[in-house]
Amino acid sequence: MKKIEAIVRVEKLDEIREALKEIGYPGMTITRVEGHGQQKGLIEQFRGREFKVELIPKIKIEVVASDVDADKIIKAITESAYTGNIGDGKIFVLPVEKAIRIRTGEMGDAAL
Amino acid sequence: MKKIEAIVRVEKLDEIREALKEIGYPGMTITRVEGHGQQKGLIEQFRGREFKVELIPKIKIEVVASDVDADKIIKAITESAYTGNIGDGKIFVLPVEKAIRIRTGEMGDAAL
Amino acid sequence: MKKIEAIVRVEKLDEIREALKEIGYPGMTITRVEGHGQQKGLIEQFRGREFKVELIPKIKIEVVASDVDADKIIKAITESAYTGNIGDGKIFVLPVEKAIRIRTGEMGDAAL
Amino acid sequence: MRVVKIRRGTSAIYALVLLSMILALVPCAMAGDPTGARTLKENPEAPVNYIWILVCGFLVMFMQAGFAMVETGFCRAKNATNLMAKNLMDLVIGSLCFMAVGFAIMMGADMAGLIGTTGWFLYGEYDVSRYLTFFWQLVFCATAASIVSGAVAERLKIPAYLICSAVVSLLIYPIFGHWVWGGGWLSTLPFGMGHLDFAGSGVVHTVGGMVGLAGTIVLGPRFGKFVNGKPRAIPGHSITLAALGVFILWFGWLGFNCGSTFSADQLRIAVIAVNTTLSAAAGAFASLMVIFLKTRKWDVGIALNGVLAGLVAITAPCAWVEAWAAVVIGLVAGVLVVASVYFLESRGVDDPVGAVSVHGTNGLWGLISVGLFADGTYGYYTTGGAHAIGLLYGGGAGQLIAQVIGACTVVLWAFGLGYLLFKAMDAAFGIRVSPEEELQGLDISEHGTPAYPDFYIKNGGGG
Amino acid sequence: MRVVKIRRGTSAIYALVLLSMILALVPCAMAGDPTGARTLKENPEAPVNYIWILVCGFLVMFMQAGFAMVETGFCRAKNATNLMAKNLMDLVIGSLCFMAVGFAIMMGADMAGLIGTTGWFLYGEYDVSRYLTFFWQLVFCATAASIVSGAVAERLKIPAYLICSAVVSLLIYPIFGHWVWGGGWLSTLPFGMGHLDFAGSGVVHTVGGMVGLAGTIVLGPRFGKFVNGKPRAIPGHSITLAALGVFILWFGWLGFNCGSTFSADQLRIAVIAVNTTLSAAAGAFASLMVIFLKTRKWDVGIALNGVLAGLVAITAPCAWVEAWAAVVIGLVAGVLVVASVYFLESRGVDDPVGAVSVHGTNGLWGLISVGLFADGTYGYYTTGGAHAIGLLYGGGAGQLIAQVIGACTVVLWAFGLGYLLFKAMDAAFGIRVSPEEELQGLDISEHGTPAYPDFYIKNGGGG
Amino acid sequence: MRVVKIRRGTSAIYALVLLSMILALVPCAMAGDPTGARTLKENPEAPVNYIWILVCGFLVMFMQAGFAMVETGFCRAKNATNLMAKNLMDLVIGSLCFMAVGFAIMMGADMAGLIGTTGWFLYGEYDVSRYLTFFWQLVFCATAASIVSGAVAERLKIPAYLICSAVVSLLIYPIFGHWVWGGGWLSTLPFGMGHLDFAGSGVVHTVGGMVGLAGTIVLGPRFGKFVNGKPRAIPGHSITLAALGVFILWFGWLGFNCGSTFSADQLRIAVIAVNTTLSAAAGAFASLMVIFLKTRKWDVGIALNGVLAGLVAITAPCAWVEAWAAVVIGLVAGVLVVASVYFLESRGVDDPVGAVSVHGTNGLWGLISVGLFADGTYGYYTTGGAHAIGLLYGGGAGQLIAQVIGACTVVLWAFGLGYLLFKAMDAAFGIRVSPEEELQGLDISEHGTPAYPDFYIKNGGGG
Ligand SMILES: Nc1ncnc2c1ncn2[C@@H]1O[C@H](COP(=O)(O)OP(=O)(O)O)[C@@H](O)[C@H]1O
Ligand SMILES: Nc1ncnc2c1ncn2[C@@H]1O[C@H](COP(=O)(O)OP(=O)(O)O)[C@@H](O)[C@H]1O
Ligand SMILES: Nc1ncnc2c1ncn2[C@@H]1O[C@H](COP(=O)(O)OP(=O)(O)O)[C@@H](O)[C@H]1O
Repeated sequence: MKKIEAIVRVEKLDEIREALKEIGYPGMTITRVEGHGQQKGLIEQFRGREFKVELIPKIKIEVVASDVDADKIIKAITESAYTGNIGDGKIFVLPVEKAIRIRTGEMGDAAL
Repeated sequence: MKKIEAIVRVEKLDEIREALKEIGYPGMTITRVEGHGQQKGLIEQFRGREFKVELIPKIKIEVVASDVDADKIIKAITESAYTGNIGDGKIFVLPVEKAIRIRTGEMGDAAL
Repeated sequence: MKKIEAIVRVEKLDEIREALKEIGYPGMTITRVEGHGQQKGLIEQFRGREFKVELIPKIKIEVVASDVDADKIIKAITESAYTGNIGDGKIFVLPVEKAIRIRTGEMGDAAL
Repeated sequence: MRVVKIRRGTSAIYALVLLSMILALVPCAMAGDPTGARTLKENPEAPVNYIWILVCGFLVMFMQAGFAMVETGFCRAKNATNLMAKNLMDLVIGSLCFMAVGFAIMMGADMAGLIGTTGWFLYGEYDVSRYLTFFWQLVFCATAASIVSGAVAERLKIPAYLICSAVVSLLIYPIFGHWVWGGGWLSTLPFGMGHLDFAGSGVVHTVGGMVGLAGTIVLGPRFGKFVNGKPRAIPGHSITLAALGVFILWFGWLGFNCGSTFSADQLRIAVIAVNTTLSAAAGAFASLMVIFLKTRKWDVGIALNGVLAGLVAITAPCAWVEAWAAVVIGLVAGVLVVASVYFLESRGVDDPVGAVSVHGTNGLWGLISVGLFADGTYGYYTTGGAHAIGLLYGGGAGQLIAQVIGACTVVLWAFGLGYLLFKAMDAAFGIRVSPEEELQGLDISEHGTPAYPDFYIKNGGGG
Repeated sequence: MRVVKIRRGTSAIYALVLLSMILALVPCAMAGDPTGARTLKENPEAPVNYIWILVCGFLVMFMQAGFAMVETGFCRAKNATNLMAKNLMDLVIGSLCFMAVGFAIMMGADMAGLIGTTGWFLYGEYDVSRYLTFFWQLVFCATAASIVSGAVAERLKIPAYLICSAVVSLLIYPIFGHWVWGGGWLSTLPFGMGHLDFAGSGVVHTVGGMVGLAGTIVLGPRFGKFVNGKPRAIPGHSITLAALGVFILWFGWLGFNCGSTFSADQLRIAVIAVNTTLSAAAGAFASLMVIFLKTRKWDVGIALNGVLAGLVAITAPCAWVEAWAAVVIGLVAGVLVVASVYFLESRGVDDPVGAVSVHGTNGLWGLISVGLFADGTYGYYTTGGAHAIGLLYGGGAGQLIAQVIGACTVVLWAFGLGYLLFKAMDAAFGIRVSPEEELQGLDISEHGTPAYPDFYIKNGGGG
Repeated sequence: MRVVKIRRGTSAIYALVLLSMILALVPCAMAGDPTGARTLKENPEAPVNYIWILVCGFLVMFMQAGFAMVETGFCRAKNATNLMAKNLMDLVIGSLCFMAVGFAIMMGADMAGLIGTTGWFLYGEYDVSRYLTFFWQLVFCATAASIVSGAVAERLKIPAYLICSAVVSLLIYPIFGHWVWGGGWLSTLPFGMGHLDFAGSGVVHTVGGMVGLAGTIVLGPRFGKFVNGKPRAIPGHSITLAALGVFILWFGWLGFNCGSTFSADQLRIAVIAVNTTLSAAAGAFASLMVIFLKTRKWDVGIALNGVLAGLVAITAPCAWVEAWAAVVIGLVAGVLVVASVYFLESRGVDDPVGAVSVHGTNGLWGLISVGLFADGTYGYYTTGGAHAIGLLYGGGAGQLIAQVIGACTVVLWAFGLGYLLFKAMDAAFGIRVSPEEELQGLDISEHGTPAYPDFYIKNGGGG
């Protein structure tokens, strides 16, 4: 199994979920995070003074999937998260050794 | 070492912590997340109109443990997080290569 | 590639970012988390009654880096996050199999 | 809310408004009573009236805080700064524009029952009673302007909003206000006692609601409001602040309605206070129950709208009806506001905070209700003279007709001008922010200032 | 707070309340003065009194916003919508029920010193002074009802709360109010000047606090409040809103106490304003210092409770004491509120916002303090007649006895009826939400509406 | 804001303040009118004045809520509890200290034009009019004390703040107040009508602002405010609460300015209400536009500061100028506040909420503007006597000179004493929290109570 971690634009979340729905709507967990990469910040202002916010709000989407499903999911996310501008985000894939569904005790791919 | 990631019900956090305390209260990190799996949403309403919230607040508990302790911890979480209803959540186990305690520089199991 | 997960003090974030800037300012993602380890809590009070908050706010910093960069980054974080008091936090290192930059489709080290 | 109109000796009719403005500036400041000493001598009871009107006026001014809180509470966190800006700036722009032009149009010397023509920039008499009238009218004008922001929330550009506030304060509100309260044609209709609107269900609330309706129609719905044509709820970010806003409005409204006697001698103020409170309560009760029967949930958001619906509806009749009628008016208002929200959404109209249903729809109901429930015990802002009497108290249909005429007029006037205004602005420079900005929230793109930078916000704010 | 009681010509004693209600509806509306013209003629000074009472009444109404903010600020985010619903609905239900029945019971023609019996549904005289009295009594009644919500917060079902609000407004408050302010038996006790409660430490605050105490006892503590029998703190979700609420309450309380002269002619209002402010300040100071000495932290939550304790305590004596006594009364109140909070928790009682300690305990202290500190310079809502004088000013124990009798009565009455009410409801349909709903928070289960959907909430809200 | 000074028969001059305090306590309570019956008989119009002053005083008290909301909104979430504590405690400490000593110094029998010397602890006459005066002065004093908290926010220790509040209420404010309003030397300057400050631009706002400036200078900037000497923005945690606070302040300010006639007979109150509103609006407009031209963003934070700048500036001249002048005064204030914020930051001064620029700088501008714009239609809190007339109305430079002298005096006095005070405290026990506590936020270290425990906070709060 793989854990797919995608860090994407906040505004893209709904679109990505739609894309994932089309390929079977896998279970997923999302987290509000902040980050920076190439995109080095955002100018805000407060009471007349501008300043740079270096950490920009992003969404982290985590999907644990079987090895076979992983590529499909990565593709769906990559396409739906794309705008072409700096800040589109990244996808990381990590190995997962075990998965358990608490409700049933099912393990492995059956638990996803 | 393993990283145990459990995604559980918000209301169950205290109970799970109690269960973990009993087996030695390992260090842990928790994160507020949202997710969906089998549980496809929650009906809320606003100013007279109902709507479905597809992403339900959950708690992610992360415990990095030595290979020997991992199973004990998984068992404690599985049992204490259980209600039997859809939405109980999942546990994923990932391999961890290194652990360092910043304060002392200790590494490996000693750092946990 | 490695994923470096550092759980550090909230107040140390700026200092750590400065330290990382000096070694090339890698992309990073941060998450607000709560945790406990050796540090077992904080005394707060409300309307005349004291109580212990067992889970203390912390920051999780995630940096995915090439195998070669990883050690440099770990060192930078370890040094800048250090105070010597209980609660300084931990660093975990996990293997990463794949990395993709959504904007360009670049993969592997090039995507970081 | 009517005021003692200050008619000057002149009866000249100016051919052009512009001309009149210039001419009005020619004569030196006319003899007034800037210290108030003469006024006091002539009327030793004046202080009671002054402090009553001022205190009630302060309360009306404070309603701005209520509007700001309700609107922001019912919208998303990513637009909270934007709503603060709009609610602040309509008061600011409104004050300055109303001083410059609006007040002259509304309360200046009447021309043909259509428009007032004197007193630009408060020029003319320097007189305490004139300042008093101006203060009262000013806070009312600001209320009308403020209503619009809720309907156009979360997508209208700031410059378009500022222009809209200016036009409402310069023209739309003062001209209609002149017709009803400034001695204009609606007040002299040959039915009943002429069109009656005690504290402004029509003049203030329907005007604001209709301009808002025009705005929301021209803008179109927010991104995500309709999915495949079906309306979705977009929950607001703070029920707490919304409720606080409603409590503030209820509080301020007591000043709004009771102060509209424009005189403390009218002991009828006690009846007005009771009616205002009972109608608000009845409105909340009805809204809450209607939705409870539908969804089995106690929907506090709709109950808050119900309070406001009851308050808007009782605003026109508050001085002319009995307590039981106030309860009935409020109950109807509470049902109406729910029906109106559903109806507008079914027609694809997206009014984020329910401003059109609260102020527009129930403003009209308030006007009509005068024609039904006026009980014949109170007159035209005075205990003397003819007393208003409605259909149910055997007054015949006369008053009702006058009310319906006024109601139709306000819809045509305010919606019409509002629509033209928004369409014109849209053609000129585009009134809606870009889709990216809307998704991100207006706070960052228009103001550079997220409202809650220390908190994690689930919607928008990102890059 | 007493009001000029409107006694009608009738002295008949009705055998049954129900019968009386029906009978009262038979005669046509009696001759009153609906326009206020006659009242004005008879008393040209009436406008000053009217605007004073109305403005103070508006302030009292605004206290609802204060209660809402304090209670929500001191409770968790997952129940914030629920607290808004409760604080809104007690005003709504209270207004409608008090109009229908409560007012008649409280201020109608007295029957045997026990109960008023005329004026159901405001039926009867259509008169400005009656409406004025009604408005004033209405906002007071709503205050009493509102206090309960804090004590039963975070676990009481909405329907149980609505019924409780109704019963308080229909019976518990009006009957006790009748005894003290409506010419009932407590006001005519043969000790001192009879039981005295200037603005309602007992009638409003202790009544509310005691019903709340009954509610919290029947409900039992919130999940997690006691761990192995030891009380735990459950911090509220917004100190900011709690503080805002306290400032609003302090502001409104000035109207509450000063307006209770029910007449602007009583220049004693200046003394009342000073006393109210000083007692509030002293209460905050005492609470803050007591806790500082204990924990070495500046506990603003307890200081906020201290303000309210000082305000509640000074409510009964505010017109009868000097400034120094107000400071002493406030200091004692500030200590008492802390002691009461600790005491109740030691007995296993969970009062989430401290409502019982603030309103119940200190309401009693306020009543007692009249018997101690009344300085013999002011009478029964008038400068004439006998002047209230307490133990410390050489007035003997008479007044103190009257105060103690009233204090015991209010505890028995309000706690007793409240307890019966909650027990009965609990037997009938269960007044407490399920443990799952409590853990998740009442906002979602009872209302379907989380208060802050755009923010991450640490407690509850999940599924 | 001036008050009828209560001069006692005594003209003795006490050598020492301490001695005077003791002596003042020797004579028994002098004959006053504690019931108000005699006052009413002598002046049947008194009730109107009493209720006017009380209601306006209530509004001034409510400004505390406004200050609390603005300051917390403009600071970070990790210090929100701390700001609530400070804003509450300055009112608490201020009330108690002003009662004990401040009032006697400010309004007691004058000694050499420098200081009042009678009435410690409100001892002396027990009289309704004295209580009335005390109430009014008390809420003004609390306002001055409250201003300081914004300037020293996010780093000052609580004990230092409490002492500062006490010293402001005991000495700094009352003595300067005595000079201007208590019959002291500034009020009798031989230029114009002496130094004029209608409602306290100088006495209240500049005093508060200058003490705040001293505090922020002694404290030094917050950690992170200047990076390599360049100022950084540290955004506040709630634009919503900041805006609410400004609306509350605007509302309260109407009472602050209008009530300062200390009499309802002065119908000039209508002019004051208009001027107050227009200046606030103009201030917001100017600030908003200045920043818009600079950054192309609609900066609502600065517009909120602009409102307050306009309000502070109009406070001194509000009764002496025409509407157009109020607009000009407000426009200048709006520009000035921006310039002042930039200037102070360029000098390394860190004033988290802009309190010095709003209250200090614009307080001075308000004083000056009396000398420029006073229009010769109103006198010294009365319609009779000499009328104030400024440079632009042909009154010559006399009034302007008096204003400049007063302005210089307030700067020297308040900044000087403030600086000494903070320096002395710093030497004695260190007034600034430790760097760790500052990073973590003062809420946890000083109070043990995070303001928003249910939410995730981005800054501080950790361990
Ligand atoms: N090396 C990395 N490790 C962890 N997170 C990263 C890394 N690089 C980027 N990110 C995350 O991805 C987000 C987008 O990165 P960015 O470089 O701005 O996007 P892009 O390269 O597509 O323009 C960042 O805000 C950060 O949260
Ligand atoms: N494949 C997955 N990858 C990541 N997170 C998941 C996945 N499946 C479920 N989750 C997380 O687990 C939570 C509970 O899942 P759900 O299927 O509702 O529980 P259950 O199967 O026990 O009824 C979800 O809300 C989501 O956060
Ligand atoms: N075994 C673990 N697994 C996951 N997170 C941990 C673990 N141990 C500690 N942490 C995280 O690290 C933080 C700091 O740990 P702590 O033991 O207090 O620090 P230190 O050991 O440096 O004094 C904790 O709050 C928690 O978030």
